Amino acid sequence: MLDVLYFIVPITIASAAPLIFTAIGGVFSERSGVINIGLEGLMVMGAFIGILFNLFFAESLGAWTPWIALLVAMLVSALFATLHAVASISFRADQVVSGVAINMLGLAIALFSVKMIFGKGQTDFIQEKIPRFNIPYLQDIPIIGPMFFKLVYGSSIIAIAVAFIAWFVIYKTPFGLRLRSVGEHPMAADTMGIKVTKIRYIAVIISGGLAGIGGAVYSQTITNDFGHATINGQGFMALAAMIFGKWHPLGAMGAALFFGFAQALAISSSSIKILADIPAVYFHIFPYVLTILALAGFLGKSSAPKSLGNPYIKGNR
Amino acid sequence: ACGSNDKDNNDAGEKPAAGNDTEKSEFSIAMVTDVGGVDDKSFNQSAWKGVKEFGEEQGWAKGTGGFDYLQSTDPADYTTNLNNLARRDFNLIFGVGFLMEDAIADIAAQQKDTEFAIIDGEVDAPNVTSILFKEQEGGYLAGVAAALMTKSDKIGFIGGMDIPVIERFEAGFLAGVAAVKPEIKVDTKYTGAFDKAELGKAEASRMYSSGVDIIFHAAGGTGNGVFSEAKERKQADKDAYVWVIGVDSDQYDEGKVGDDNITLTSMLKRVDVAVKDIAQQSMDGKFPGGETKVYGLHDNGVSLADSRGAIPQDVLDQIDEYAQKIADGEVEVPEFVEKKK
Amino acid sequence: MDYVIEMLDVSKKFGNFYANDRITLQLEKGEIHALLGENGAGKSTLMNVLFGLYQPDGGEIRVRGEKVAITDPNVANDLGIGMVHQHFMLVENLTVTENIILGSEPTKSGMLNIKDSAKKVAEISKAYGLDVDPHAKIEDISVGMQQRVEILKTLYRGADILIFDEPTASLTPQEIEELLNIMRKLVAEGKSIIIITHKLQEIMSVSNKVTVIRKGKGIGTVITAETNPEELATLMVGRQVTFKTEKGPSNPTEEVLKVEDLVVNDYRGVAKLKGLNLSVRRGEIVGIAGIDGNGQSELIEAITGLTKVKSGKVLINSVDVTNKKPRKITETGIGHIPQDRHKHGLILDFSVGYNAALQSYYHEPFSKKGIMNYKEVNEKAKSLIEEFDVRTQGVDELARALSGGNQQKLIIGREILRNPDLLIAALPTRGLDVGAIEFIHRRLIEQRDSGKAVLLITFELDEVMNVSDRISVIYDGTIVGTVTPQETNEQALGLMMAGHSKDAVSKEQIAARKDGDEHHVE
Amino acid sequence: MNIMSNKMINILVPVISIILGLLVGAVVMLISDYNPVTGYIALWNGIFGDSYVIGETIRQISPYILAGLAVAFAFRTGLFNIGVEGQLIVGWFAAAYVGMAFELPKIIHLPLALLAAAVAGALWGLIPGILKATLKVHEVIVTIMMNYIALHVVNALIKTISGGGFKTERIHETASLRSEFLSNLTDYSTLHYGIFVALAMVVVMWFVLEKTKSGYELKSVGFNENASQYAGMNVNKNIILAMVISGAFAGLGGAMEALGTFGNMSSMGGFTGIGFDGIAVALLGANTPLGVIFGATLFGSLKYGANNMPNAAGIPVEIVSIIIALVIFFVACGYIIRIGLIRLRNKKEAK
Ligand SMILES: Nc1ncnc2c1ncn2[C@@H]1O[C@H](COP(=O)(O)OP(=O)(O)OP(=O)(O)O)[C@@H](O)[C@H]1O
Ligand SMILES: Nc1ncnc2c1ncn2[C@@H]1O[C@H](COP(=O)(O)OP(=O)(O)OP(=O)(O)O)[C@@H](O)[C@H]1O
Ligand SMILES: [Mg+2]
Ligand SMILES: [Mg+2]
Repeated sequence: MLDVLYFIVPITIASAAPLIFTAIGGVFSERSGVINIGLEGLMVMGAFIGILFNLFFAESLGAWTPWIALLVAMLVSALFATLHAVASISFRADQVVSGVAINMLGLAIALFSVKMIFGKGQTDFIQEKIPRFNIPYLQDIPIIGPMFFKLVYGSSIIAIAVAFIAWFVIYKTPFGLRLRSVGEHPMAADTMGIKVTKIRYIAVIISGGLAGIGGAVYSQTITNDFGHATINGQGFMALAAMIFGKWHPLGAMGAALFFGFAQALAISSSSIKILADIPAVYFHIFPYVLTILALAGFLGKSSAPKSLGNPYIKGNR
Repeated sequence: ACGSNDKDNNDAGEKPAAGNDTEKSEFSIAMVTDVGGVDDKSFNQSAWKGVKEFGEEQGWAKGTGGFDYLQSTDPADYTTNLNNLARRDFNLIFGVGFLMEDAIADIAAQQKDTEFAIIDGEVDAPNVTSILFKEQEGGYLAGVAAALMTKSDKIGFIGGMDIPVIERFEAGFLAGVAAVKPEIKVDTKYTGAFDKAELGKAEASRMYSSGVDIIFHAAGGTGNGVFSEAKERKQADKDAYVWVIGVDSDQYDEGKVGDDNITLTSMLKRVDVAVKDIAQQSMDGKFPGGETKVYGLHDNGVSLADSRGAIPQDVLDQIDEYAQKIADGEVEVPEFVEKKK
Repeated sequence: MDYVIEMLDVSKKFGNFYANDRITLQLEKGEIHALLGENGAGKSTLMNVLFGLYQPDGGEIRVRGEKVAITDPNVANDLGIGMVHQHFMLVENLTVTENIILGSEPTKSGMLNIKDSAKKVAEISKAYGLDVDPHAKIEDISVGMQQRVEILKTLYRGADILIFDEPTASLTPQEIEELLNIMRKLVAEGKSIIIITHKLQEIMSVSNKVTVIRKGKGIGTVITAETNPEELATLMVGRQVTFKTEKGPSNPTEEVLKVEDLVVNDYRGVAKLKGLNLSVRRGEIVGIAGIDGNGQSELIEAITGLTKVKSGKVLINSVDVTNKKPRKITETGIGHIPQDRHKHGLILDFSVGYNAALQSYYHEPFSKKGIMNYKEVNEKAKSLIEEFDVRTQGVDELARALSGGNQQKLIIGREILRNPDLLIAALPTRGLDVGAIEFIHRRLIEQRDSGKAVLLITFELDEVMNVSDRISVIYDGTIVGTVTPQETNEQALGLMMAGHSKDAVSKEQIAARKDGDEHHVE
Repeated sequence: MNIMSNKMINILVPVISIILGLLVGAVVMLISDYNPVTGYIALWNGIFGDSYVIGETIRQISPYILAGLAVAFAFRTGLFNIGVEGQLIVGWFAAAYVGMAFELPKIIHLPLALLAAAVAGALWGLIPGILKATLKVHEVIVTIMMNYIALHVVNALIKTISGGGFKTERIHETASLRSEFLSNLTDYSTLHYGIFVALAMVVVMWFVLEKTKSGYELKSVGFNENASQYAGMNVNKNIILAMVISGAFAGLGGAMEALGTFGNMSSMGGFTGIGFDGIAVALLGANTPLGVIFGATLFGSLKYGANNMPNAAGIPVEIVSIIIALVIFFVACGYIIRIGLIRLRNKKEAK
């Protein structure tokens, strides 16, 4: 039994990490009132840039490479998200369409660049991966140690830290207060002298940065190269995690962990002998069914920010 | 970069043409990829390798009248791409992948003067040759290698989607393992997808954690996760005994961990060999239309890649013995997995 | 003259339409200046210009003698101008304190300093007698308290010029009285106030001067002490307005609505109606007087089937409709003018024509076998527009584009034209100008005179006194007493609304009879 | 007379958006050393070049119309159906199954297969609809999950009914949308009658929304649940109905593939993408039935015509995807173009 947990817990955390980053990015954007269905495209960009940077700078940067690659991926995706910001905030584009365009554009640009740079459909494999390590002392704690502190990715720790930092920023700082007010009632915020447009830009750019990290974590821990299928659907899962988590950073983290858990549970239970006769398809759909059941269990409306999706037009009521 | 030197000769788009058609040959060949593209490190790439090498050997240029390919971005593109090439008067057109069966059947019926070949699929038409591979024979050798190399006597197989081609890999692999060590029960899992690396990784993690030391994957991009997991284990512990057996092409590069490599070997599926073979026959006027050609060990259609020292020579010798038995017809490798109850 | 604000010949255009056409308004230090005009006259627009939400298309603004350009609310804040908006500018899921400090948040090492802020909020609220709970969420507090939060927001920023845009529209009489006192206190402290309101008695009681605008143009400024409500109304509307709606004696016949021992719980399971009894007969208007939150909403929702009844009975024309589907109940003969016209009364994104059919679209001739006949729908809507004087571009205009008064007329027309036996009118005149109010009151009385029953729910004492034939006072989920307007007065009602029983009140009344004579509305 | 009437602006906005997208695409091509003129000629020829490609373009548009209708219909009733993809997949399977499993006269078989697709899609929409209506579960998450479930379940079903294979048998001729006539007309393209089904559904959506009592209710609930409840409508029923109808449109989109383009269904390695593209199609068309035709035409033509760019101009498909994305992006930004046009008009009028 414990063995199962020793397997499930680390897998859960590791596979949740990219979703946590991205979903929290989504929380920032949507809390400011801007729908971000483009998370997928932003992740693609991050995954691509992470690998690209890693491949080119591994020689000179050594073990630091994956970490700096995360930063670079963050910057590039943040820049890319600016496109979504301009369209949906300044140009009042339909935020969903703009997001769909971001998804298409992200993948197209990344794949085109791969073709141009590598002359083939996917990149080479990186050698400097995000490392896994044992946390001294903590790993020796019985039961908990092997579950949480053995062979952990640094990126997983950062993901969890980011969730708490995001919670802190959104609920404990002036910026967070403004962010929330802008997403709920932008006109009220405006009358209080808050620059609605500025806050929304910042939020969307943050969402790009975090989704970029999410993508780069994924590509640098799981695939180790970048190709057309590296990111396929994780952005949408992150979107689901964000909604499941009720637009709350810790909720989003919880939901991402839940997805990872459901997946790990399916994998581990499929190897249990008595379940061996059950057709594989049941295990394949298990995580998704479990999610739906869990949602149905969490009664109550999810509370989307009230102005989500509405461009703010000064003086309109 | 590439392709910008097109001297386009679009005559009202009637027959869109590309490339410099200076040296038009009598015979020309082309192929349509499935959605993977010609650099998918898998059968598309291998098929294109065959087409290209064949064309270059004849001194042709890429483009109409020589050799060329079209990439499909969507299964709905198959027929149009095939039709497109047929209308550009290629003599022999390859369709790559079982998903193209129906499209080839349709177009072959329309374009009766063009010869077609379907890779990995079967189409019954007088102007179509079907090319199949005995993946089970390659899988068998992989199984032999795994069984000979395992220290824990625990071996894993990770498949992508649960479809007949992959089942042939599995069936052969199981048979190969059983031939060496019948007591080993291979841990077999299908992830249900070719593009979910995180599933491959999680599945591999579970297997390695349970003591498995060699995993054969036939799971495309999902397999990336298998490599990733193995490499991390190797990185964390240089002495860890973990291996992956690659599939389709030589996946040695995927296995690099610093100075080590966790790729034990790869099971090669030599689509290029088959493509060249059929192209030659067609050019010689001996196109085996209406026939199904099955390429196995014997025809060099499947084989194991160079293990670059990962497998010691004495083991390689033993593998060769098994290979010989298959080639001699002494061993018949099953195509299907015996239904587990 | 020492003007703190001078708006000189200010104009504001929307497209080609002048919402403000060279309006002048001058505010003295320490004065309460009322701004009066019909719905859509341009009052809010003018104030939004002053607050920097709109940019004027002409004229100039001086603040304390200096010419200024108020390019956004920040500038207004810096100039010491604060505004309490017609539709509250509060973020519902934030706390009182958070709403107040928003935009100029005090921090402690980068973190919001909620503790000190709350303390400061508490201090200011105490200083001005503005009772609020600094830690409550806006969505959980009453409208009156939200109003006070709005005021605190301006005071917190040190505003000494305060704009109130229709602050009393949704307050109870008690809250209004409180608010007017607060205003008096504020000017006593040296602040200056502009107030927009449609209630002339408020203007008379609290303001020093009144500026009247009509259809975007300034009509003039008068000194309150030198005018009277009739003159103001005439200035504003451009014709005579009668205040006390003429109505003959009622002639009630059989009972249409009977409510017996009604118990309704809210979603938390707390009882909101605790065994309420009520009866309305044909040919009478029964007014429900009471302070907001004593069960009025639940009563209406229970009658109309929008909420579940725990126990008790609702009978309409002797048919038991308890816990029946809303449509079933409507069909039994109820018309309902809902309290919140945007939330319940209209589909704002539907056209006027579509909205006119909201309660009857499923009937012939508007639809037949599942197919709509929009020609009929629009024909009907046209006659409604005609009959109820709904000012609109036409049946295809979106309901959203109508002013509040006209939206209300549309709803009332829709409900009355269905010819219901019982018309429930909840706060039917909220936010409307006197002209519109007069119109609506007349309609309610017409209904009564044609033998229908009317149930009027209102927070306005003079409305309930003027229009009702009987008044039932609701308090804490029950009816504490039913009186006729003739046998009571506003003080007595006020006491009953605070929970005193009818008998207790009439004893007090005898003592208070002497000054009762003086009390006569306007 | 106006120099530019509002109507003209309404037409100009998307046109300019498309031109802008193509212009930026041209810049991208120039930067990457391709000839944009050649590229666009190839694109044009790939869409309109001859009757064959026109046939194929129209064929490609059909499922986009249906996917677009599905998304648009849900949007009009206040729901965001990201699950069109999954509904389309189950519709595809249902049509393919009915098409192969029964032997019936065409007049019964084809409608039955279409109906099966619609019903399957509708059922797939029913689940998120019920969860939304009864338990307030957010439809976006449920539909995303339902997409994955559809993919795996359908793959498993294909394996089962094909006896361990990877594709269903070909449908019988009696269930096929394929048309000798249309095919001959377009030089043996795979154009099939599906486009008429799609257009019929456009009319159906228009009719349902604009002409029926249900449409009135659906729109009403989409705009304001509270007022709809006040008006005696059954809000929950309408939410479920909306998802069901939306799903039925999506399911029919799958039937286009099953009965027209492919004639069967193969195991799917991943999503078709049509459902996700349907989101863009719907919103480009402002969620109106006619708009969906515009969106689908734009999307379908670019997507299909793009295939000719590598073929005829040697330009990699990825560039084409970039261009498509840019066009969508600019169409989405139509507002700013509109403002620009109005400014321009006012300036001219001033003179
Ligand atoms: N954002 C806007 N766009 C277009 N027209 C507007 C806008 N805001 C106000 N108007 C128009 O300006 C006129 C004045 O509106 P305003 O809100 O100032 O009226 P008001 O006097 O405050 O009315 P009320 O007493 O109902 O609050 C209205 O007729 C309205 O049509
Ligand atoms: N989106 C809009 N577009 C055009 N005009 C608008 C819009 N919103 C409001 N208006 C105009 O603004 C004016 C005032 O609207 P508002 O809703 O404030 O009416 P009101 O009478 O002030 O309502 P209330 O009774 O709530 O005080 C209306 O005359 C209306 O024509
Ligand atoms: Mg106003
Ligand atoms: Mg008003």
